[in-house]
Amino acid sequence: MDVRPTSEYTESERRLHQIVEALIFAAADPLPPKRIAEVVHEVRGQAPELGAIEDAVKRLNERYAAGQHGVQIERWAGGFRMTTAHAVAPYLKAFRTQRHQRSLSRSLMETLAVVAYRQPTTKPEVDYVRGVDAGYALRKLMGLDLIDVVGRSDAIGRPLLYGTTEEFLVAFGLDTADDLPDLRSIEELLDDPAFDEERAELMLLRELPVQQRPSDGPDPSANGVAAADGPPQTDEDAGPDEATGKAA
Amino acid sequence: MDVRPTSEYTESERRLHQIVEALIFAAADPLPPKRIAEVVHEVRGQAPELGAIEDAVKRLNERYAAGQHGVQIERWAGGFRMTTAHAVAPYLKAFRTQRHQRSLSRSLMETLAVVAYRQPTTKPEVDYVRGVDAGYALRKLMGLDLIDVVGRSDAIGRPLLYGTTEEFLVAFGLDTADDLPDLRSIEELLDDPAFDEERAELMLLRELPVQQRPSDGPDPSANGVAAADGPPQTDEDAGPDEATGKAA
Amino acid sequence: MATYRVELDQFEGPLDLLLFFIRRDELDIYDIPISQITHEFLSYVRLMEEIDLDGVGDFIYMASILIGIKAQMLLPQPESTDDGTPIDPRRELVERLLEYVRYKEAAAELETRHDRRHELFTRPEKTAHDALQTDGAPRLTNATVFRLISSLRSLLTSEAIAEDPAHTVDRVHYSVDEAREAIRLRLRQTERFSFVEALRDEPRGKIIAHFLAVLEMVRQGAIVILEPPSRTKFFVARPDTDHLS
Repeated sequence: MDVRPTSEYTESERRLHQIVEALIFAAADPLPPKRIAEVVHEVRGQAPELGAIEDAVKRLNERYAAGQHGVQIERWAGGFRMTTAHAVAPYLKAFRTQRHQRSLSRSLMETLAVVAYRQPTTKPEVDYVRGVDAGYALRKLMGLDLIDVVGRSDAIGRPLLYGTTEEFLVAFGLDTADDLPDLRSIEELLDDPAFDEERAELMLLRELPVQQRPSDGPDPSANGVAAADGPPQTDEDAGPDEATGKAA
Repeated sequence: MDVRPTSEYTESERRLHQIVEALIFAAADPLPPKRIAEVVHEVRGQAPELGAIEDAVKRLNERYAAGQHGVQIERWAGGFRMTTAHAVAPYLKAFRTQRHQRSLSRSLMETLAVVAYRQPTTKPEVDYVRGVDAGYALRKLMGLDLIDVVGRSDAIGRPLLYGTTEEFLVAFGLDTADDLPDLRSIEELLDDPAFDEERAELMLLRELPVQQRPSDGPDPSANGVAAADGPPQTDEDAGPDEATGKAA
Repeated sequence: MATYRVELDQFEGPLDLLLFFIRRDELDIYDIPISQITHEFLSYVRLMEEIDLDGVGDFIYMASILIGIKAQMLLPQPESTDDGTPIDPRRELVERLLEYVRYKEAAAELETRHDRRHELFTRPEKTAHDALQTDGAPRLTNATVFRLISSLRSLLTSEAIAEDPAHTVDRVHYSVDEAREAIRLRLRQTERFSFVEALRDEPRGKIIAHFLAVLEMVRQGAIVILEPPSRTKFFVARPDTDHLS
């Protein structure tokens, strides 16, 4: 069931696959290909090409998939890590009942998203994007080792710069922060029919038929005044700096 | 190259092999077949025969051997344990020099913080700030390449001066020591009412009265004016030495 | 217009609440009826104040922005750009709202990713370390600037600092007898332990006392020393310990 029979590889290649598999299995952290090359060099006096190591991992994953194995190799934070396969997740969850993965609250997740996409970024920027004081959320995320102070900005007052950590990459299954899916552009957002319609599931809102709202509803007289219509701008490139500059 | 092609097994058998492999891989200790049966029972409502689990392990080992894999399953203390294959033992031995995970103890972290903020600084100064003998912690930090001797003080006895290293910057993800948060940022970062900025300034930035210490604590007139408030320096080109020189 | 009871704590902030109004009433984001929305917004802020919800300050701040926009829109002569095009006072708010939506989406995406990632299980750390008996320079797991700074907190908030260093740097005397007792006690609880691990971060005097105690106890046959590959580290064990285990 293998994609290609093992015999199509040279003995030397097969041996490298075996070594790569064993080392990734045994490592306590995501194992960088460079480290594997070093180990091989230490034993053989000659290091394999990094490309050959990448190939070995690819080949191993092909074999795991074809052979319906319970493990696989992921690439996280620049290194290789052996994990169980998605298909058997329910069994692993039943097995590891004690270790419940704590999920992040929505405000932490939003703050983390802002830091991850705008990094390095400052607290005023994060405050501005979310419209709330981010101090608590930032401290909380730092306590979870998901973000850290990565330096100080050259701007006036030299505010602290925040960025994501390796721990973040591993927790979210990313190789590098560049692997985050692109943010949707404003245009895409506006073209999405769902935007103007119900998007309650995104907002996680529970809307219930009313009991009395505290206000008496809209003030109809106001609408007429707001005449200036038409989109003032659609510049999707309006970057973080510009936005925050305004806020400051 | 498998002993028998995977297709000779029923889907249900193949699925069990997958589960058994994943559970043994992820277990912290040798995993008894009974425990595997329990987990499967919990998810499916029906437990497999223990014999089927033994078969699964046998089959997995056949496949590991035939496919020249880097891992295998051993039976230890009544349970199954995944280990690396004998053939790759030399590589695993070479890999043992892998940097193992270690976190800095509180006392080391405190000492490191004092050196980072007071650098270049002497042992008596660090002793004074921490209130305990820092000799062990300093040696330990030097052993970890986080701090190093950077010179000798002109003070009586010409004590050694300590400062942080490149390795420190790498470990903490900073470009220069100047990227460390300044006092104002620290206060904001911690948001702790008990954090006393004056005291912090005194401890971290001013010359400490260690050598011939006046009886009632530091003399603010000596250098208090210079320390004023805000960051010790705003010159972004100032290296660590210069920065601390100014502050002291 | 339908009315809804909104669970206030479901909102992550004022932008979230504004978005809710816009979506609920299917408003054109580029033509927000600012007066209506300000009015609604304010009634929620009042409610928040009443039930004393956290973060009400952020909502009040947004309310002031809304009122400011409303006032500007009532002015006969709106501000204009250099080329004379009038600037919609709502523009910045709209930009912020759209930007915020992007990050909300990203957060939802991250959450999915997080859930999916945690369906993958790795070997427990303990196991991985067992397999390796690692050596060499350790990789620091808690080397974050935040932790470094947090450690300053304890230093700078402790009362001990102001004391005379001549008194705080007391030398404590460690006796070999005490060390021997400590080792005995330890071996009653565990079959063996790593000498280095046990005394990591301990004062030099204590380590020396323990080392002398170990030498003495080995000679008496009260303990044995197990030597793993690294010669600088050794395990202290009960005499009956299986050396290979």
